[in-house]
This record gives sequence, structure tokens and C-alpha cells, in this order.
Amino acid sequence: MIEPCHDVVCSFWSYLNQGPMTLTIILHTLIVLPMIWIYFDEKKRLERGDLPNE
Amino acid sequence: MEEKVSVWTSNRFWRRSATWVTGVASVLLIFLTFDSMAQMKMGSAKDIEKKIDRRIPSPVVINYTIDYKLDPYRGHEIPIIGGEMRRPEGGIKSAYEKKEKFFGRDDYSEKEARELIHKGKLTIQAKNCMDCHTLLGNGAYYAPDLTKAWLDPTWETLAPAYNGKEYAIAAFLQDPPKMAMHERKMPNLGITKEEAKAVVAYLKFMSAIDTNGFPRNFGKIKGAVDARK
Amino acid sequence: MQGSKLYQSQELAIKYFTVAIILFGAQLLFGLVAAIQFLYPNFLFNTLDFSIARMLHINALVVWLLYAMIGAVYWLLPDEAGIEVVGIKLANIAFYILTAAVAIVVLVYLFVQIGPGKESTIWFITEGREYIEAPRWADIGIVAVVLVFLYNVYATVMKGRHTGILVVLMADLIALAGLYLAGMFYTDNIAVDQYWWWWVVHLWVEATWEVYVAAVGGYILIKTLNANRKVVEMWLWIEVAMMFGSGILGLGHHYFWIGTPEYWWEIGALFSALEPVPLVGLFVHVLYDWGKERGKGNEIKNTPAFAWLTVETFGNFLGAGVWGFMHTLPQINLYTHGTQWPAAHGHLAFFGAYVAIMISAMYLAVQGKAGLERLRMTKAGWWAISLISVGVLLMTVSLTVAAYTQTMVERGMHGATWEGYFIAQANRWFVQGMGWRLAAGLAVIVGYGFLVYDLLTCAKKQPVEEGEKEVAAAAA
Amino acid sequence: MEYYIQDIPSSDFLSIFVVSALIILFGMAYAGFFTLVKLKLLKRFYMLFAYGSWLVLVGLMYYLGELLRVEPYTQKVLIGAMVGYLIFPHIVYFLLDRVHNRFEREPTKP
Repeated sequence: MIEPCHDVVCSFWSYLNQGPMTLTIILHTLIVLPMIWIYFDEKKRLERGDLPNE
Repeated sequence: MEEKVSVWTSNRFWRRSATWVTGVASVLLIFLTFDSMAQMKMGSAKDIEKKIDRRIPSPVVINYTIDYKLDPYRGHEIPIIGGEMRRPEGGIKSAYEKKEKFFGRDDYSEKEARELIHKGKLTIQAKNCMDCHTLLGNGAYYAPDLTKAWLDPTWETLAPAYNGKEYAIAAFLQDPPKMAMHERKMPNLGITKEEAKAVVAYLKFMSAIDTNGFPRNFGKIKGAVDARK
Repeated sequence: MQGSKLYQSQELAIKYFTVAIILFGAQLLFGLVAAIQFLYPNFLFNTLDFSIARMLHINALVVWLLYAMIGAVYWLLPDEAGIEVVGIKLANIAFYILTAAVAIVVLVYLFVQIGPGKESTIWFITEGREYIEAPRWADIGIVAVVLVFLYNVYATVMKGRHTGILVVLMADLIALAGLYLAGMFYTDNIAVDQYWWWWVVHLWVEATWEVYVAAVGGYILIKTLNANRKVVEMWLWIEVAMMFGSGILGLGHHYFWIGTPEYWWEIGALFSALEPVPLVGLFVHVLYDWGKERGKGNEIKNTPAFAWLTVETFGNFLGAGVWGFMHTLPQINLYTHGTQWPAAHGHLAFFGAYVAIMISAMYLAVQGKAGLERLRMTKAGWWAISLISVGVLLMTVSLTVAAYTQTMVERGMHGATWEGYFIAQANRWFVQGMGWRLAAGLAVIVGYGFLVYDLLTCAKKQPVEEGEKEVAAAAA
Repeated sequence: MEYYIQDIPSSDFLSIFVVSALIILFGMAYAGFFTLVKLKLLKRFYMLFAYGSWLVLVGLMYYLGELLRVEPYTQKVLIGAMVGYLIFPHIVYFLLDRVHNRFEREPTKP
């Protein structure tokens, strides 16, 4: 499951690079997931109506 | 207005999202840059003594033979400095043992070697090499790639007549039209003898940089890609 | 519309546009020299070698786009903020300093060309690093001038209206200026050198400039189509999210082979594969707006500006999207890196993404200067847009043929050696590709002639309508 | 790493360039047809063309994976991304529709 790192110098990021696509999927998730939280946060505020309408 | 307003049409939501995405991508890039910088630091003569591989090795590699071979462990070609040895995990790596004369010497100290490549890099920039050639694949496409120029078979054929390929390359650099090999020739850029030596040192040093296997199949003149099938 | 009276800042914008269009001509001229040298290597040999012609070609490109970008900002800034630009005197002085510096750099490039391998060359003649060859003293000068520009933008927006477009521009311009600093140092380590060099080149061209274009494009949509500001601004934020989301880490696609760690393969591959997504979004958006406005009786207020904006949408998509994706994945980039592929991609992408929109902004200025309610396309304008767009597209296609030949012969069959390189360069298909490129380049130059003529005269050649008579008479 | 970059025979180069260009073009065709039908500028019948383009797109992406000799796992991720792309124009259209409806009913432009 866990693959050894094959690079010249190994580091945190090269260990995350486990098999194809792993690293980049992790980074994408990191970027996109919190947007869901932003969505619900905004929704809550809109429903409360304490925002100037933009 | 009175009916419920969707978050999807909220300017605020998109502004926050854009800020978040930009911010986190920038922060990731900065972290990755710190890591890459650490890995790309120029190695030292000590690393070579201890046979530790570095992506960008110490300039003292000009004292050693340099080759470019397929390493099954890494899955692509890697520079082999000073002869090859087996990796404990399988595949091959540099042995840092076999030396060769470079302008008559094979005992350049770290300081001397660094000074040499410093002058070489300055000359490469001052003469605008990058606006005809490519270095590490970047530059203009009017003249050949110089990434592995030191290892190019052309110089092997010229070497005997000049007593070694470093002399052949240096002679070429000082008066390229005289040794022109093609109609599209390099102009005379007024490169002095010292500058030529420094540039050759830089080219040799550059051929020892680990470029993740670029250029692929370098030097296999007949049937490169297909030959390996 | 502020009538025929212009803000001082808009007068300054016209000066910037004038220098930009002259440098555009210089870019085409030196490109022509370089294109001829590919076919006839002895052309101007030892007088204006390929390296010098090519350096002037790409530097003129970058500098004229920056001039046009600054010009466009000075044009829209007072209009958006609703007040005259703060520190307009300083801005005028900065313009003359910048232009003098550019002139000196060009003269040094042309007549000194190269220097000895010493630090002094880096400081006074050339830095020898593709796209940012400008010597160190000029770098520092540019930074100073850009600081003045940033001060003007920030001070003006603080005092005037804060529109969404301006907020995006402010954030983007500071990133754009800051990134230039990444390209201003010297190191012996060529891998590190190129690592930071890409911060300037990629993060300009594929991130900050793209966002700049999205912001200015939004302004042009409002001005020409009377598009709804709220809609434009919301889309602007979505575009920012998508462009920076893919573009910043898309930097990885330049880090496959320059001595960087292997993990960049993955980051570069997937993030740069996503770079066309915002372009698809933009495309759908423009299609939607066009479809909605159709039949509403909404007239386009500036036909040439809108036509160039359309060219920008398609050119950006084809040049950056299609031609980019053809060779961006590491598996194939291993064989295309350092061949004519990037040249093919670069020509169409730069034209589509930046040249077209900057010309669009210039037409907006022409309209504003003449104080016309509506600007229509003239015959010369049609010739300009057709010759330039078709010319660049044809140039790209011929370069692609050459690129494919080179990849196949040099990389596929001959192992990337010097011998392989020259065998590929002599291949019939390669040479013919270069020939067609030259022909297409000539067409672009003719188109440029029409463009300059049209920018100078189109305001006077408008069909005169009732109610516009006095204005037209005043302009003439 | 060995699994990541395999040698590609030069006879495959042309197919790779053509297929990757077609991927972007069919991606645009899908989004274009979809939007035009939704805007009622084309008859509903053309929606078939939109989804047809998407199907061709998936086929091309699979073929590109084969040509680039990617891992079976990567191949799956690629097809997964295509499912994501199926939804993308829907989202864009949904957003545009909402935002236009919301703002265009208000008194025009400040």
C-alpha cells in the first residue's frame, strides 16, 4: 500500500506522492472542500438577513 | 428581492471563494517552493566524498567522468558521475570514483570549481545564449539544446584532433564560424579563452544535473524511442 | 459617457497606447527578421544575429503589452472611480522616465548587443534571461515606475468609488508587480535560476495577466454591450477563483525537467489540465450574454472593440486551451519540451489572450477621445482584424507542422542530439512550415498597417447621424 | 517513478497530439451545444449533439490514457473527471440563469 519514495531526495511531499494522482488529488481536495463550508456559512448569514445585499 | 436569495448569486460568496482558492493555492506553492529549494540546493564536495546524490551536484563534478544512463529504479535516465555502481534497492547510481582530466587537471578544489562555473554562468548570460539555444529545454529554438551538450556524440568524434573534447568545445566557442558544422552557424561572440574554459565547465556541470530523464533517449542516434521496445 | 471631455488620466492613457502600438510594430519587424533567418541563416548575420532579433521580438512584446495594460488602467480608472486620478502629475513624469529607459535599453540591445562575462554586463547591458533580459538598472527603474503607478491606482480607488472591477484589479496589480521581483537576482545554480524565472513568466502570463484581462474584459463588456454590472462582477470573481485555482499551481508544468523534484509531474499535469476550464466557462458566459442580448434590440456601442473581444475569447481558448493541452502532459512533454511546440502555442496564446483585448481597449479609447456615442467598424478595420487573426492562426498551424516534424525526427528518431536536431531542421516539412510561417507573418504586418491607419482615422470616417453631427464636427 | 512515465513509440506521437486537441474541442462543442439549446437558439433536438460530443469526449480521453500508457488507476481518475465535466456546463448555466434572473428584474444598471 505505502510505496517507497523513488526520488533523489525524499521529503514530505514526495512521500505524499503515493502512486499515481495521489498528491494532486489531496491538493485539490484541500482547495475545494472548504468551499462547501463557505457556502453554508453564507447561506446561514443570508437567511439571518444580517448582510447588506450584494 | 423579497423572495429568498440564493447563495449562488451572492457576490459575497464568490468573492470569499476566490479569496480562499487564491490564498490556499499561493500558500501551497510557497510550501512546495521551500521544499524544492532545499532539494535543489547545490551540493558540496563533501556530498561527493560521501557518495550522496544531489539533484544539482557540486561543481567539482568537473573532475569526474559523466555519463547519462537508464536507471530502472528511477524509471528514466539519470546522470552517472564518476562511474556507476549498484543501488542497494536495485538499479544503478553514480559511484563518484572515476576521474578524468579537465583542461589537464582532475583536482579542482570546490572553490576553484565554483569560481569557474560562476564565470561560466555569467558568460552564458552576457552572450545571450538563451536566445538561440535552449538550456534545460528553455530558451529559443534556433540552435540545439545544451542540457546535455557535454555528452553529445559530436564532440566525441572531434575530441582526438584537439586532445580532448574540452579543448574542442573551447576552440569552437572562441571562433564558431571557423568550425561551423551547418549552414545555420553560430556567430563569433568575442568569447575569450578564459570565458570559453568557464563555459565548457558550466556545460559539463549542467550535464550532471538530474533533469528527471530529459532529454529522453539522449544520444541514441539510430531509432531512439522505438529502439527500446 | 463623460462627453468629449477627457480626464487627464485618459489623455495619459492615450500616450501609453501610442507607445504601445509603436512597440507592437517593432515586435513584428524583429519577428520578421527572425523568421527570415530560419530560412536564410545568412540574412543579417553578424549585424543583427538571430539572438538579438529574437530578444527584441519578445521584449518588445512584453513591454508593449505592459504599456497597453497600464494605459487601459489609466483609461478606465477615472471612469470607474468617478474622479480624476490622484497624483496625475507624478504619473506623467513616470511615463516619460519609463519611455526614456525603454529607449535606452533598446538602443543598448541594438548597438552593444552583448558584453563580457562579468557582473557589469548584467547591470548595464543584458541579463541574458529570456523575456526578462532588461539589465539590472532598468529593472530597478521599472520597479520605481510601477510603484508610482500602484500608488496612483490605490490612492484613486481609496478616494473614489470601489467597484468590483477595481477591487480585482488592485489585488491583481500588486501581485503582478511583486512577482517581477522574483526575476531580479543572479545565481550560479541554473535550476534555481529557472525556477524563479518561471515565477515571473508563468505567474504573469497564466495567472495575473489572465485575471487582469478578465477584469478589463468585464469593463469592455459593460461599455460595449451595456452588460449588467452585477452579473459581470459576479462572473469576475468566479473567473478569479478558477484562474488562480488552476493557474498558480499550474506553474508545475514548467517544473518537469529543470532539476526540480519529481512530484511536480503530478501537480503540473493535473492543475495545468484544468487551465482550459475557466476558458470554457468564459466561452459559455459570452455565448449566454450574446444569446440573451440578441433580439432585445440592444446595440453594440463599439463594434471594433467588441469584434476584438470576440477574437480574444476564441483566440484565448484555441491558443491557451487547445494548443496548450496538446503538449502539457508530462508523458508527451518529455518529447516536446524545447521544440517548436511552445513557439506554436505561444504565438496564438499571446495573441488570443492579450494582444486582441489590448487592441479592443485601444478602440474604446479612440471612441472616447472622439466623443462618439457609437463607433462602427470601418473597411480598414475589417481588413486589420481579418488579416491579423487569420495570419496569426496560420502562423500557429505552420509552426505546429514544423513542431511535429521536429518532435518526431529529433526526439523520436534521433535521441535529441545535435545531429538529430539539424536533421530535423533540414526536414522538408519543417522547412515548409517555416516558409508558411513567414508568409503568414507578412500578412500580419500588412494587417498591422491597416490597424494603425484605422486607429488614427476611424473616428473621422463614421457615418454621421442626427444628433452626432456637432460632435463629429468638433472632433474633425 | 517507473509507472508514471513510460516510453512512447514515435508512431503514437501524431495520435496523441490529434486526440488531445480533439478532447478540448469536443469539450467546447459539448458546452457550446448545451448552452445554445438552453438559450433556445437551437432546437431541443440538438441536445443529442451535446451529449453525443460528451460521449466522444469520454472515448477520446480513454484513448489518450491508453496512448500515454497511464496506470489503470489513473485511467479511472480520468474517466471520473469526465463525469465531473458532464456536470460543469449545467452548473455554469444554472449560475448564469439565476444571476441574470435576479439582477435583470431589478431596475437596470445604477
